[in-house]
Amino acid sequence: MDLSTALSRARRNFLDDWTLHAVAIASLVVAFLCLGATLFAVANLNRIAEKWGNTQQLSLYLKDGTEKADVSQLQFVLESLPEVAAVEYLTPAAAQKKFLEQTDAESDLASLPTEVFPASLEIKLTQGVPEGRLQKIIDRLQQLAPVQEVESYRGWFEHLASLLQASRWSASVLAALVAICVIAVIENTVRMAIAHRSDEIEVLKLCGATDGFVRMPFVIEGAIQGSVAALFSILLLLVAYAIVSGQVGYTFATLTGVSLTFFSPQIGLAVVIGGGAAGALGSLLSLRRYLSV
Amino acid sequence: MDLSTALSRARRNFLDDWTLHAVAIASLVVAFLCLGATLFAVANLNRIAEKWGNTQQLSLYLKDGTEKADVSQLQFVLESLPEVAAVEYLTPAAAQKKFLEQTDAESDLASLPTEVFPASLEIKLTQGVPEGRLQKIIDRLQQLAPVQEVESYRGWFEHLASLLQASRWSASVLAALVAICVIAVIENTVRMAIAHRSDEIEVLKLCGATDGFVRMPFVIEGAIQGSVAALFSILLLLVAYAIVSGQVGYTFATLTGVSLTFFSPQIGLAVVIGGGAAGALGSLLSLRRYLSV
Amino acid sequence: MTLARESTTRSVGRGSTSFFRQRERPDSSKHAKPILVMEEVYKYFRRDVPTLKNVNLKINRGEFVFVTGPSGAGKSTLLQLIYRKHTVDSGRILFSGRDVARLTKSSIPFLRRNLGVIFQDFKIISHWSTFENVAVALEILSIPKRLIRSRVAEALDRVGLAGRGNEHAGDLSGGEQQRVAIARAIVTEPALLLADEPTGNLDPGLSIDILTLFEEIHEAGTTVIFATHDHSLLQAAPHRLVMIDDGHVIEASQGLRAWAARTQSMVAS
Amino acid sequence: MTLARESTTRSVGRGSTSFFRQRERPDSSKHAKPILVMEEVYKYFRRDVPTLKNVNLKINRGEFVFVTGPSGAGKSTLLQLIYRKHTVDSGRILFSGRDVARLTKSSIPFLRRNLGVIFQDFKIISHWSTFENVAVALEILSIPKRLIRSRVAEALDRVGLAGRGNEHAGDLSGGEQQRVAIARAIVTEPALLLADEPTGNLDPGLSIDILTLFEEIHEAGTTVIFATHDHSLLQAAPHRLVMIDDGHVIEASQGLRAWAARTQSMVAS
Ligand SMILES: Nc1ncnc2c1ncn2[C@@H]1O[C@H](COP(=O)(O)OP(=O)(O)OP(=O)(O)O)[C@@H](O)[C@H]1O
Ligand SMILES: Nc1ncnc2c1ncn2[C@@H]1O[C@H](COP(=O)(O)OP(=O)(O)OP(=O)(O)O)[C@@H](O)[C@H]1O
Ligand SMILES: [Mg+2]
Ligand SMILES: [Mg+2]
Repeated sequence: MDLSTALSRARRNFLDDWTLHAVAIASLVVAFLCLGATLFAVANLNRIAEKWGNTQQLSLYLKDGTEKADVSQLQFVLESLPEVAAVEYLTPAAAQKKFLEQTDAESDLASLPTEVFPASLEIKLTQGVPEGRLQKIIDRLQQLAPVQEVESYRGWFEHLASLLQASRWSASVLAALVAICVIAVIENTVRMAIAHRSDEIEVLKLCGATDGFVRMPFVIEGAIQGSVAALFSILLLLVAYAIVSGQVGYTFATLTGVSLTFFSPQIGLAVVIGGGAAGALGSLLSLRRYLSV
Repeated sequence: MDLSTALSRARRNFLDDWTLHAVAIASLVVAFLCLGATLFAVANLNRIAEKWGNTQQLSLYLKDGTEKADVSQLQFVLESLPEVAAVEYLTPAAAQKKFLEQTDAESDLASLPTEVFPASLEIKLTQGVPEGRLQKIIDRLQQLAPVQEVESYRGWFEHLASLLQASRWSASVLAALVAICVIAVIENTVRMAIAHRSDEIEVLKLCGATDGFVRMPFVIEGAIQGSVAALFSILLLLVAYAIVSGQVGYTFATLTGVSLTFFSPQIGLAVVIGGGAAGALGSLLSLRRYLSV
Repeated sequence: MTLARESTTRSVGRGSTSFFRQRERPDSSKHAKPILVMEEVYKYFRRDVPTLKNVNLKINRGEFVFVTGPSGAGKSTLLQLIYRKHTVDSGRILFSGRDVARLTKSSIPFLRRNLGVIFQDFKIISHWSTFENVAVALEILSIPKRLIRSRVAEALDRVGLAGRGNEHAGDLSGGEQQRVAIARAIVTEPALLLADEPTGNLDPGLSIDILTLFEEIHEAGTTVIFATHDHSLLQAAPHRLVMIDDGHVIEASQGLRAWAARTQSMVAS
Repeated sequence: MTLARESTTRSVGRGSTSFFRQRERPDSSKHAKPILVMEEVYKYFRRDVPTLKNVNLKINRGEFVFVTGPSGAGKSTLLQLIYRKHTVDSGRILFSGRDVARLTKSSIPFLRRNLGVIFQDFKIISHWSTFENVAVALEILSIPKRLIRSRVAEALDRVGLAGRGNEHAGDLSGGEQQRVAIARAIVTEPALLLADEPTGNLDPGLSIDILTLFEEIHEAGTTVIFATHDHSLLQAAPHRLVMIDDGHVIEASQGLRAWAARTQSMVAS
């Protein structure tokens, strides 16, 4: 069974009913667009999660009149804890500035006196500190002399984390669904092609063609369809991204603090290769199920 | 051409190659799932937009020591403007309370003296005030004696509005895409069915069957496939909604202030009927293109 | 020829059992006229060489006509022009006085409902049962299920396949499939029966049986055009004979026996 | 019978031009043995009635055997058992000494490469050209394109379709399609040629030509099994005759002429 014969037969089959293949590729492009869009969303969600996950933090509000030496000592102790990534000392003036930045309103609050903002230690935690451990640290810190209050932002982070988790979860479900869909479409297309050329297949078999000879062109067709559709849909996504990214990307960046990015070329290549593999696989499954003479 | 013959022939065709129809319905279910999810997203985005659109507002910060009578008069004048939906007077105490609620942190800011919060008039605008008109109103208000400053939150609203606009825009593009996809899938399926039973069609034609006689079963099949797929995908979405809504719905509600809702039964019915119509249409298109003896 | 003439006369009294025939041809005065007229018919499949040249043929209601000629002569093409699978390139074909070539696309089905065609390649649906293959011709006419059942059973009986209605048509032998095709053509009791090589897959005994069946149907008033290579059939039944040779249609009723005998002896040599 | 014996002897010197035949059967001592042996073969399509009963048949390398019998007798079934479209229900079929029924699925193709089969329903791909339909048999054997072209042209020439390779097979007449099927079967120069009603759509003159072609191929050493209804062919060529009747296979070489004459006279009456 030589490849050149198989290729030329695949080419002939393709030309014979190119509309079938065109429609199949179109369906696959839709499926891959879903997959691509999902990957895109997941990639950006991951970036958000990473960024926001990194900024998991505690604020340690200090009692008025705490001495500079006490603060330094406290900072040193905190920095030696394994869960702590960084500690920043915020003077009342700095706190006021940051507060005004965050409220983003040029309101009368600008006239608040600096003294109403307490000095604080902003503690960035390492990623993945377990809940119980965090609570313990907070309890311990609360008992320190210069500490007036510990702010852990936990309510907010729990909300955010659950939303991200749900998004990532539904994204991977969707990705799996799309993969199944691709295999199903290819399988169906090949099934159609088999039904369409059942007379040819019968003649081939009756003339002494081996199973490999009969199957090879279908597998080649499936692989080509899968990879062409994947490639095409990535290009479409890129175009759509280029068109939309300006406006949406800005809004996205200002809302999340993370700039929108397309997934990496490696992932794109993986999608194309995966598309070809899924095509060949769908083809083989279909042949196994529907091709018997 | 009587319907009962057509129905029984459609039934026979369906049983003859039910796998083809099953696969077609499966593809359609995927397509309708996309459509349903999109409708779901659009419905909820609309609710957010409505709610947030309704809360488009101005804050009129008053100079310290403005008399109660001046405030009342100002409030009366403002309420008579056609662009204004409601005006609320916020005393410094109320402003402080609201501020603390919004910052959502039990921080030291609670100890801010009430005086630092200026009294204000919170103006809710009607929906759809044009940009130019809004600017004029703001300029006019700025010149009034008791007004210290006008806060229009425009930067924030522009971001939000552009995000919503982009979402709605891409959602409707997706919906159109899905509709095309449904017609394409049905068309393709019918084309396959035609190719599959081209010998039967030839015999029918040669025995004197009218076009209607030949076509009717295909149209019925297309309509049934389309509506069954639509119905099935809505049921699937409902199940998914029931499973997910608890956790995600809570996060969504806390983030947006709008509770997650499923689209209305009317829209569901419209999708099913539309699915049937798209099926019949796809079928007819396919027949017109591929059925000729 | 004498036989054929006789049956033309006899055909006056036929058709009273078939509501279809009555519905389709209520005008009883028509049967005096020829059922099929071909005037200067040309058919080109290749630009320069016509497959049929200047064919003039008149077939009367109730006639039985053999069409013969070598492979590739144009016998099937002649029949295909009548049932509008192809259209003539020039000339005209009148069926019951109407020009077949000028029928609109939507009235072709009604032409075909007056014809029973046995195709050279059978055109049997192999994944249907024998019964379904025959019944389809009646379903098209919206005949009630009950009636379909009895008429299909009768037609299968006539071609020697009684009681085999439930068999998968694809599993039948070549000759059996051919007989299913015959049953489908005769079950509607058409006005004109076009048989393209209907005995090519049948043994001599069965061929004669089928020929006899066609003669019975013909006796009942149906016009039959019978394309065949089988010279023993031509010898067995003394009907009008039309030969297609090099695109020309030649009436061969006179020299029939001599010609057939010549071919026969040639074959036996 | 005498003729057949002679050609068996003559077949010693054949095959030197076909690399395929050489590759597949390098053992030259084999040709002394029978090429096909059927021993107590039964085939049931329906539970109670066997289509073939206790068939015992031995065909020597280089023989020419006619198979005949009424429609539905089991002629096609007999051939189908040989090329493993069906398997026997009991008994065994030895092709070149190997049991066909016990071939694994993956070695069936190699059995079929030694056979040339002309199917009763042609099995021509109507959307391929005539050339492609014939060439496919060689493509399967991975023969170089150049060689394919010349061998297909030669085969088409032998069946009287020279220069018509580019025509759409679906547009050919019934007889022309049948000849394409014949060309496809003979183009591989198989060891055994199974012809199922290969002249059903051909006129008497062409039938004789095709029979002559088969006899030529037979002269060159190929074993031929020729199933037919056409009694004039049986008369024209005095080969071994096997009849299938009621499932039984009967050697009819002795009474052939008498029987054929009887049928002929019956048909002519
Ligand atoms: N649709 C077509 N397109 C092109 N050529 C055609 C078409 N149909 C028939 N022909 C050619 O016209 C000629 C006559 O064909 P036709 O089928 O009428 O022959 P026939 O007399 O029925 O032969 P046979 O006895 O072999 O069936 C043949 O050479 C055939 O190739
Ligand atoms: N695959 C099958 N399934 C069931 N029955 C079959 C199958 N193939 C053949 N038969 C039956 O077996 C009998 C013999 O068929 P076969 O095709 O061998 O006949 P034949 O001698 O070739 O007849 P013909 O001359 O009509 O071609 C027939 O009655 C047929 O219906
Ligand atoms: Mg013909
Ligand atoms: Mg047979």
